[in-house]
Parts: sequence; structure tokens; C-alpha cells
Amino acid sequence: MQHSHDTHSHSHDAHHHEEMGFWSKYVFSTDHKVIGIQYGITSLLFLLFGFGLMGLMRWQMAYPGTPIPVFGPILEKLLGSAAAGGVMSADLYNSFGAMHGTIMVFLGVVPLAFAAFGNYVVPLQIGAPDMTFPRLNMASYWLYFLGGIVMLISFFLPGGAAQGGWTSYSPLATIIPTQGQTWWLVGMVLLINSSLLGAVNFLATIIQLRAPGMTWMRLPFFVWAQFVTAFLLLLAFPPLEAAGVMQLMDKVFGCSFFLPTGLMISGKVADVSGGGSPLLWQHLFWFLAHPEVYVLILPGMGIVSEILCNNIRKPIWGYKSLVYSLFAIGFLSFIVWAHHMYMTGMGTAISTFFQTTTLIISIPSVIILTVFFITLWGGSIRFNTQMLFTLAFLVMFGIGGLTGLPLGFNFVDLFLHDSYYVIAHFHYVVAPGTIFALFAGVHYWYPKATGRYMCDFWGRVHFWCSLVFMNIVFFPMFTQGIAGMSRRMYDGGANYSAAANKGLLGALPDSAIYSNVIISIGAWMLMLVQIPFIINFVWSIWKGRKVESDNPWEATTLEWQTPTPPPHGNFAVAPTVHRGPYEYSVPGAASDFIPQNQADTKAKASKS
Amino acid sequence: MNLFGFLGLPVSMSVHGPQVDKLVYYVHYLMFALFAGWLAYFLYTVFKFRKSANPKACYTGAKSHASSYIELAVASIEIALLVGFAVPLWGGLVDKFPAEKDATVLRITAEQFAWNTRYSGKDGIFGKQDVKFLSTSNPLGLDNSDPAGKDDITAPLNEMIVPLGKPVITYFTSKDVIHSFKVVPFRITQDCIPGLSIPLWFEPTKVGDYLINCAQLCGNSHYFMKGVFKVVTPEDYEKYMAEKSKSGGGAVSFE
Amino acid sequence: MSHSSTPTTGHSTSDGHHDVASEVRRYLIIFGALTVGTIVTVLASYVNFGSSTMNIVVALIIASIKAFLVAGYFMHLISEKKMIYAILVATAFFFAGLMYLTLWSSEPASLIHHQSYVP
Amino acid sequence: MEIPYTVNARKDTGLYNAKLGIWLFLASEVMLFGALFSAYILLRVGATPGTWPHGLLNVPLGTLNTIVLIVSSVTVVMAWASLKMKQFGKWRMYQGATLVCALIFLVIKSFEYNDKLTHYEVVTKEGDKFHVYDGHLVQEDKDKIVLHPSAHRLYTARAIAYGFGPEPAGAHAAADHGAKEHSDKHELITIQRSTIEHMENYGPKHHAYLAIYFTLTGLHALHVIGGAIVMAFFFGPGAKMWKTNPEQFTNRIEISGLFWHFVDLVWIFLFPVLYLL
Ligand code: HEA
Ligand code: HEA
Ligand code: CUA
Ligand SMILES: [Cu+2]
Repeated sequence: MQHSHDTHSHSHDAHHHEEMGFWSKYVFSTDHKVIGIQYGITSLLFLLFGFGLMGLMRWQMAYPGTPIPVFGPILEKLLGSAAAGGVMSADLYNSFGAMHGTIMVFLGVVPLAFAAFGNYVVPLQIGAPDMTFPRLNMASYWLYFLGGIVMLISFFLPGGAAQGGWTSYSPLATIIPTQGQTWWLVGMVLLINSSLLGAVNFLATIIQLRAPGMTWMRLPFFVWAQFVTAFLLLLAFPPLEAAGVMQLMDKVFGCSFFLPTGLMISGKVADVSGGGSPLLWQHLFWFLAHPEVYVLILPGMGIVSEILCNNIRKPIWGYKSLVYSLFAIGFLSFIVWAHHMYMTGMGTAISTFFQTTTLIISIPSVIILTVFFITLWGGSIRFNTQMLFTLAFLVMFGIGGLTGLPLGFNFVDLFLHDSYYVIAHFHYVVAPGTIFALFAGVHYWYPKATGRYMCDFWGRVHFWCSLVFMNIVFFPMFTQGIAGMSRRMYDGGANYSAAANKGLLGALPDSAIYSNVIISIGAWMLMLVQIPFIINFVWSIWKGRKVESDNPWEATTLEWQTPTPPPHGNFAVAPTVHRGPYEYSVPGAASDFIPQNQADTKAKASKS
Repeated sequence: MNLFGFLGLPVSMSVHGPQVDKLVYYVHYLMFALFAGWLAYFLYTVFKFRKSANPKACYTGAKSHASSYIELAVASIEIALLVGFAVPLWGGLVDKFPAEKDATVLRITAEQFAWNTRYSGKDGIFGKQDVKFLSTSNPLGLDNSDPAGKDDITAPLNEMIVPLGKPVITYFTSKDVIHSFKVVPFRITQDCIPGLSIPLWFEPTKVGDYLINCAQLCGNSHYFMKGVFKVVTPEDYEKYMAEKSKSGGGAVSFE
Repeated sequence: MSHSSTPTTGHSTSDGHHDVASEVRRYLIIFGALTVGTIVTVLASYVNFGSSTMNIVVALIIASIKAFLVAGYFMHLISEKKMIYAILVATAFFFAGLMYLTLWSSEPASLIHHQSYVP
Repeated sequence: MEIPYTVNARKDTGLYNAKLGIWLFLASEVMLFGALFSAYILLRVGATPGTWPHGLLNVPLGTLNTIVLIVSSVTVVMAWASLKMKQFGKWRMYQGATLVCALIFLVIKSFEYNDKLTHYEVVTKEGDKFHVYDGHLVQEDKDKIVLHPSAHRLYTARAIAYGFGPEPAGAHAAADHGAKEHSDKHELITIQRSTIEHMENYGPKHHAYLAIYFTLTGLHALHVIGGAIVMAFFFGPGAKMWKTNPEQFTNRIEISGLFWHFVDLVWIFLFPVLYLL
């Protein structure tokens, strides 16, 4: 089979394997496409939920101590005294903050970017019938699901969900009495194991199941990005698992892995043996969490490269330097972690080491961005929804990445550490960065998965509104940070404001406090403008415009050379690959794109 | 035009503060230059190569090698900032401490949700502290039999006072969880970590009362944990101290 | 990587070219070596090699030799494929990084704090 | 299209899928145990000098367990070799032997755990003196406990009277589990509950050393249990596959063997680090 299927072929292909029941087909499926979609839907819901938590927090920040309209009474019903009178308590604020971070990172973006897109697209792009270990794949999803459930249930346990920040620093996390803090660790262990299974599966799939002719340097860049991401997960997550187990021992059995000798808690000598080290937790946490931020961004970059080439109709300029930069990032990301710990009392030698590696790692990021920008030169750019998101990604990631540079200097960190500048820095990378890449990916691959387009008009509305409001939300945070506002402030910094501290130097200027209101309104508007997306997403499943061919974007990579949606087993025969991934506008070719599995450049690329 | 003013940094009132600010500005110059350059290029390209203007893409694309030079330039500027500023300045802060006799020395112990401060008193020596003396009534584990501790002074909670014109050396620690001592105009942030005593020094340049905020999540009243750092003239300081240590005998508190 | 041309015989696994029967003898020899190694470790712990660091070093050296025997022969690492080596080398590197950098940044000389504990 | 290379090796990598998979998994396991080893080193280096306990564990039992695991490693590899040589009966024997070894290991381990968990340190206050008794709990009821002591220390101030604090001057030699000290202290002591200030067993809470000991060996034991379950499955219902697809079955035995060897390898480091140093 090469690439000629009529649109209806999927209806019989689906029956080509033995008839499966509803449960084994949609719920306990081992098909990578079904698992990818399961991951996708679950993680989108978690993203929405994580955003919802932040929506509520933003009320408290803008109007501290006032009851939350509409949702306040609901919260009070659900959570009781933590939201007495519809006002968010400090404990609740902290648990929403911790869970926003945790959910966005571990239950939202990673499962969506890595697991969902990876699962759906990677086997198709390398010409494989499925993942190497389909049952592990299913187990990975269900562990993730279980981890998510544990995290959700933890809101309703005595004391509420985790309150120690997504970083869960000891001793705070150890002594917080909430049960949710303990279950957070249980949830994390489940999520970590899920990611580990996923990582093993992706690596084995990419190494073993590439179709004939799919050499390493012919892999679509998205596959490379997933490959490096999987390596990061495989090797960086286990130390956090170890740390999680140790913190669990501390919490459940009263050990002191992370508790030093001589703790005085609420005026009493703590009944622990002591002898532990709070910094050990930080080292193990950031050993994961720094590579993790690249886990958040690399799949996004992969998506962007696919959509970019497809919509400018030309190959990547400097494919090899992209791949090498990717490896450099992957490699270096393991040895920069302590830039999150500059203020813990580091001497010159060690902090110089970590500053140097931090600055070095920015170079391959600059190279990747540069390659994307230069690739634009000479293209024939089509502006559909996915391309708009992609282009915006480039600029927004630029802002986020560039603002990482000052943080990389410990001397600057003296001023900016744990301020809103940091919040702004990383949200620019993950929200208008990664989230935009994910929106782009949804629009791009949606027709493959469903056989229908998402509506382009509403896509554009969603895009422009999101772009505007994202910037209204996150840009003022830079100025707040520079004004000296710290993060994780229950009252949005009011207690440190000039108004509350008459005559004190270094209090927050009124403008910083007032920005909270603008940011919050921006965030709620941002939430509102997600509605077109959600409706578009759901509505198009049944009502979207049908695709005219299996390759509606006239793309070159293999996922478009299968029926739509691809049947169980993907390809009837393993496709043979003859060329690189982005052969667009090849001089002398009959059409402006040549699929990877097409042998003859002169042949007209089949549209179906 | 004040080139250094564009970020709107709060005024810095410590000796090393302007250096921090300078580095902040230099990095931001680099960032703005890169951002503006790339954005201009980006907008131009996206406009010029839109489909309606350029229906046929060019397979080979750009031929210039400008990008390699840009990358090299970025790398060299970063290295210059690192070697020229960040490393030596940091070294000055953590390696080259002023002599304790020429400085005001404080021990700051954070707790949920307050700041405790101690001075070594006239003899310039802090009384011994040890975990084995810890108890509810002796939360700092002071060794009451140590003569050096007799003239130590405990400041009121959340308040500390230093004279202008002298460096301040502070030893930071915490009783319970991690806190972070941050005074924006001093350009100082320092984690207070239980089990460690971390010294840092800085020198205020202006008399006044400064707000201390806690910059590390330390529990539900993290947002409420503040203190006042008073910088006064040396005369006022002497007067204050003399008055407060009159009572004598044991670690006194001047509440 | 794709160009590595490791010969593989038909459908046998990586150990196909070895004569399994002769390997069995080797396994028994290694078994002996491991047992001896264990006993030596225990005995060595009663000997004073000058300092406790030396004792630790000796114990770890013996353990490493035993680990080499298990990994090399029982797990067939000495005749494993390049891909596996690549994975393990990367792992060893990051493991060393984690261990070394964590220890380095936690040792007193790298920290700016002086006393180990002052409340 | 079926998933290729489930049984036979792919040409360019020379590996079948599961073989690559298990090695990737083991790589992550290296990082997992590696992080715990780092923690061990950090705790140990950071401990107040002289407070890291020695000789708390039973070396003969530990040695025995090491040998048991080594034996199981040999039987595992022999089991695989037997299948390679198409000797299914022999395989059964070796596979069974491995399972028996796993069981012995776990039983011995549970005895060691039990020993620690019934070993108490009791601090009593009599007048202004603090006594620290150390020994196995023989009997306990509402108002008194009976200890089989192995050490007794006396403090004048509360200090940190429990845990392995620095030795107070003139106190009795450190708690030593060695049989020598044990033998000349046969008499049991009875302690009134009313005098007890603090009582704690040698569980993970007692000291950083015990914490890391229980964590490392506990995690290792979980691996032993997991590996044993998989091998028991192949020994029992899973063995059917030998009839239908002997090659894949042999691969499976190889894969489970690799995991088992890794578990053995971890123990090779755990043993000296926790028992001897
Ligand atoms: C996807 C996530 C992501 C990414 C990619 C990055 C990338 C980088 N980060 Fe960020 N970071 C986070 C997520 C991320 N970070 C998070 C979540 C935190 C906070 C965690 C917490 O405390 O809770 C954090 C915190 C953080 C800190 C700690 C701050 C503190 O707590 O005090 C530091 C310090 O060095 C840092 C540095 C960097 C650097 C140097 C990069 C570099 O890799 C960036 C390199 C990129 C560039 C240099 C951009 C290149 C682009 C161009 C040059 C083109 C520009 C063109 C146009 C704009 C048109 N980050
Ligand atoms: C991937 C990571 C990620 C993402 C995407 C976000 C997204 C957002 N974050 Fe958050 N954030 C963190 C990670 C992330 N955050 C972390 C780690 C922290 C630190 C926590 C800590 O202190 O411990 C933090 C902290 C943090 C703070 C600081 C709180 C404090 O310090 O007290 C704030 C404040 O405004 C904030 C706001 C927002 C906003 C407005 C968004 C918005 O951009 C959200 C945008 C979301 C969407 C646009 C959702 C899209 C999804 C859909 C539309 C669903 C569709 C569904 C279907 C079709 C079914 N975040
Ligand atoms: Cu103390 Cu925050
Ligand atoms: Cu980082």
C-alpha cells in the first residue's frame, strides 16, 4: 500500500481486525491512536481544570478577602470551611496554587504534548503499526488516569489538597498536616511510573519500528523531539520518584530524610531523629524539574516544525543543526538544575558552574529558534489557524526564553528570585508558548483523527483573542516582578504594599497591586475566549467539514499517507521511505510536495 | 535620557545594588536587541513571503550565514556578562566578607511567621547555641552558661536595627521551614534554611525603615510574614543599643 | 546509528552465535567467583585498611568487580549491541552528574555557611 | 500490519523489542537506586561525626542472603541456557529453584525487619537522671514493659537522649548487637510505664541510617517480589507458550532474567554499604 485510499476506506478497514467490543475498543484499547485520544481528552480536561483553579485564585489576588461571585458558594458547599462565606482561605489559595502547577505540568501539558500527540503521531510518522509495547501503553494511560484521580480526590480529604507549592519543598511539605500533601506524593509516584512506561515505549518504538528506509536523518523533527523528550523522562524522573518515596517515608513513618536536626515546629521541638537535609529534596526535585521544563517545550517545538514546513511549503533550513541542538539541550538539561537554587547559600565555584551551563544551554535554544526563523525566508506562507498559532509560538517562546537569561545569573537572581518576573518568564514559555503549539497541533492533526476539519473562522477568533489576553495576563507580571512582588501571595501582595506600609522603603508600589486587577480580568477573558475553541473542538467531531482527501494539508510525512482515520495496524504494508521529511517545492517535481514514501520525484503526489 | 531607567527598577539603597541593576540592564539590552532584531526580521519575512505575494516557495531558502554570526555574538556577550560581572560580583558577595569587627553582625532566625534577630552585644561574641538546649522555653537553644552570651541582645520580633556606614553581616537560619529574607531596595534575597547558617553581607546607603518580605512559601501566612529593617545614623544606633542593654544579665530582650 | 552493520544470524537472538553449552561452564566459574567475592567483602570489613575511607573504597571495589561479573556475563553485557551500550553510557553519565554535582554542592567548601547548626 | 521484531532481532540494532525495552527500563532503575544511593552518601557525610551507627545489622544473615541471591542469579541464567538448549525439563527445575531462592531471601529479610522492629530504645526519667535502655521487647502490658537489654546509658541532662546521639562521657559502650555483649546480660529488666519519657523501636523513624536502610531494602524487596511474581507466572500458566512459540518464550525468560540480575546487582552494592561499612 502506498498512498491511495479513498475517503471511505476506513469504514471497511476498521472491520479488518476481529470485531471488538466497546470496552476493548474505546476504553481498554491497546491501539496507540485510541490511547492517544484518551490521553488528549483527559489532559485537555485537566488543563481546563487547572486553569479554572487559577481563575478562582485570580479573584483572591485582585480583590483579596472578598467572596468569590457565583463560585464562592459552590466552593463553600464542596470544601466547607476552607471557603467559608465564599472567601478563599489562605490554605485553599495555597492548595489551589500547588495543584495548578502540578496539574498544568504533570497532568496537562506533559500528557498532552508528549503522550497524546506522541502516541497518535509518532508511530504513524515512522511508519509503524503501533507502539512496540501496546499493553504497556495502555497501562501507562491508566496509571496516569489513576494518578489524576488521586490528585482530584485529594481536594476533598481532610485539610484539602497539597499546599506546599508544586515544588513541595521540605520541611514545609513534610510538616503540613493536610492529607492531600501525602496523597500528592502517591499521585506523583503513579504519574512518574506512567511517564516511565511511556518513555520506554516511545524510545523502543522509535528505535525499533522505523519503516524500511526511515533512517535517523529522515525522521520528522517531531519524532526527534519526542525521542529526546522520552530520554529526559526516562532518566530524570526516577530521582524524583526516589525523592517522592523518601518524602513519603518522612510523612508516613516519621523519618527525617529532609529534616535537619533541631527543628522547632510551632514552638515545640519536633519529634524526629533529624540528620536529614532540606537541600537534598531540592536537588532531587530540580534534577527532574529542570529537564521537565524541556519536556514541556520540546514536543511543542516538534509540532511547530511540522506545521511550519507544511505551511511555508519548503524544507527546514538546517535540519541537522536542529537535531544536534536538540541533543545538546537534552544533554545539558541534566546539569543546570541548581539555577533554581542560587539563593540557598551556594559558594562561587558551584554557582559559577551552574551559571555557565545555564548560559550554554540557551545557545542551542537560540539556534533552534534561529533555524525556524530562517526557514521562513523564501517560503510561501499560508496563514491558517495552526500556522497563526505556530508563528505566535515563535515570538512568545522568544519572550519567555529571553527572560530566562537574566534569571540565569545568580547576581540578578538576588533581585528577581521567586518574584513575579519568574512567573512571567515561565508562563511565556509554557502558556503562549507550549499551549499555543498544542492548539496548533490540535488543529493540524484533527482532520487525521476525525476525518473532519475544525472551523477555521472560529479558530482565528480563538487565536487572536488568546494572543491578546495571554499578553495582557503575563506581560504585566514582568513589571510586578521588577517592582519586587513575590510569588505565592495569598493577597496579591497587598500586605507588602505601600498602602499597607506607610513610610516603609521597599514596599510595593500601587501600580503593582493595581496590575493584579488587570491581570485577573485578562485571565477571565482568556478563559471566556476558550469557549469558541471548546465548542469548535466538540462540534467538529460530528459536524465539521469533511476532509476531501487523506492528505488535506498536502503534507509529506507518513501519517498523511494512511486512510483517515487510520485503521487498526495503521498501514496494510510497511511503507518504504525514500526521502527526507520535508520535501516541499522540490525543483522539477510534479507537485509542490513529495511524500516520504514516494519513490519517483516526477510522479504527481497523490492527493488522497 | 536615562538609559538605565527604562525598566523602572525600584531605587537601590545598598552598595552592591547598583551593580545588580547594571547587570540587569545589560542583560536586558541584549534581550531587547535580540528581540527587536528578530521581531523586525520576522514581521518583514512573514509579510514578504505571504502566499499571495510569493506563491512559489524556494526549496533552498536563505543562503546567508548571518545566523552563525548572530549565535556567536550572543554567546560571546553572555560569556562577557558572566565572566565580567556575575562571577566576580557574586564572589565579592560570598567570598570576601568584611571583618566582623568593622561590621554590624546579626543572627536572623526565621520562623513561621516572624523574624528573630540577635546581636552579639559589647563583646562582639555570640553566646553558644546547641540543639541540645532546645526546648519550648529556649527556642533558640541558647547555652545559658556561656559567659559570651551574657551581653547578647535579642531584638523585638520582626525588627532589626543597624547603623549607616558599616557593612552588615547576617547569618540566616530558620527554626522550622524554609523562608527567604528579601529586602528589595538592598537587592538581597537569601533563603533561611533550617539546619544551616548562611552568612551574607551588604551595606545600606540610606537611613530609613525598610520592609522585609518573605520570598519563599512557608505556610498559610507566608503572605503576612513581614518585618522592618531599620537603618539609622551611628549616633542613634549607639543610643538605642546603650539603652537597650542597660538591663543586663542573660540574653535580654528589649521589648 | 542506522549504519551499524552488526551481523545477526537469521532469527536467533543476540546470543545465537555463542555456544550455550560452553557458556554454562563459565556461569559456574562466575558463581564461584561471586561467592568468594562475597566472603572476601565480609572478611575485608574486619580488616583495618588505615582509614574508614579506605575500607569503603576496598568494599566498593570488590562490589564493582562482582557487579561487573554479573552484568558482563550473566546479563551478557560484554557482547551486547551498540545501542544498549549507548543507552547505558548516557545513563552512567547522568548518574555520575547527579551524584557528583549533588555531593559537590552540598559539601561545606561549596557552601557559604560556616557552622553546621546554629538555631 | 503486525508489530515486527517481537521475536527476532531487527537488523540494524541487532535487538528484539523486549530486549531493548528492558534495558531502557533498567537504565531508569539505575537512576532510581542511584538517587537513593546519593541520598545515603549525603546523609552519611552530613551526619555529626561519630553518630553513624555501625554493626546494627546481622552480618551472617546478610551474607547468607547475598549468597542466596547469587545462587538465584545462577539458576536464572541456567534456566535461560536450558531453554536455549531446548531442555524444557531442566528449565523447570532451574526456574523453580530461582523461585525458592526468592522466597528464602524474603523470609530472611522479614526476620531481619522483625528484629529491628522489636528492638527498642527506652528513655526513662528517674529523679533528674535520664536512663537509656536498649534492647528487645520481651513483653509489654498496660503499666510495664520487659526488655532484654543490650545496652544501658545514663544521662544527666535530657540532651537528645535518644537516637544515636554522641556518647556521653562515661556512658556504657554503644548499643552493640553483637552476640558477645549479649551473652553476659541475661537478666531481663522491667520498666514501669510511668517512668518512660520516650520509647521508640528501631524503625525507620529512629535514625537517618535506619530510614535509608528500610527505604533501600524495602524498595529492593519490592523488586524481588515483583520479579518473583513474573517468574512464577512463567513457571505456571505462562509456560504454555513454550509449545506455541518457543523462541518468544525463551526471550521472555531472558528478559525476566535480566531484571532479576539487576535486582541482584543492586543487592551486591546494598550489602556492603548497609551491613559492613
Ligand atoms: C518550558 C519551560 C521552560 C523553558 C523552555 C525555560 C527556559 C529557560 N529558563 Fe526557565 N523556568 C521554567 C520553565 C522554563 N524555562 C519554570 C517552570 C521555572 C520556575 C519554576 C518554579 O520555581 O516554580 C523557571 C525558572 C527559571 C529559573 C529560576 C529562577 C528563580 O527561581 O529564581 C532560571 C534561572 O536560571 C531559568 C532560566 C532559564 C533559561 C536560561 C532558559 C533557556 O533555556 C531559554 C533559552 C531560550 C532563548 C534564549 C530564546 C531564544 C530565542 C531567540 C533569541 C529569538 C527571539 C525572537 C523573537 C522573540 C522574535 N528559568
Ligand atoms: C504547563 C504549565 C502551566 C500553564 C500552562 C499555566 C497556565 C497559566 N497559569 Fe500558571 N503556573 C504554573 C504552570 C502553568 N501555568 C506553575 C508550575 C506555577 C507555580 C505554582 C507554584 O507556585 O507552586 C504557576 C503559577 C501561576 C501563578 C502564580 C500563583 C502564585 O504565585 O500565587 C499564576 C498567577 O496568575 C498563574 C496563572 C496562569 C494562567 C492565567 C495560565 C493560563 O495561561 C492558562 C491557559 C490555559 C488554557 C488556555 C487552557 C486551555 C485548555 C482548554 C481550552 C481546554 C479545552 C478542553 C476541551 C476541548 C475538552 N500560574
Ligand atoms: Cu516565611 Cu514565607
Ligand atoms: Cu531550570
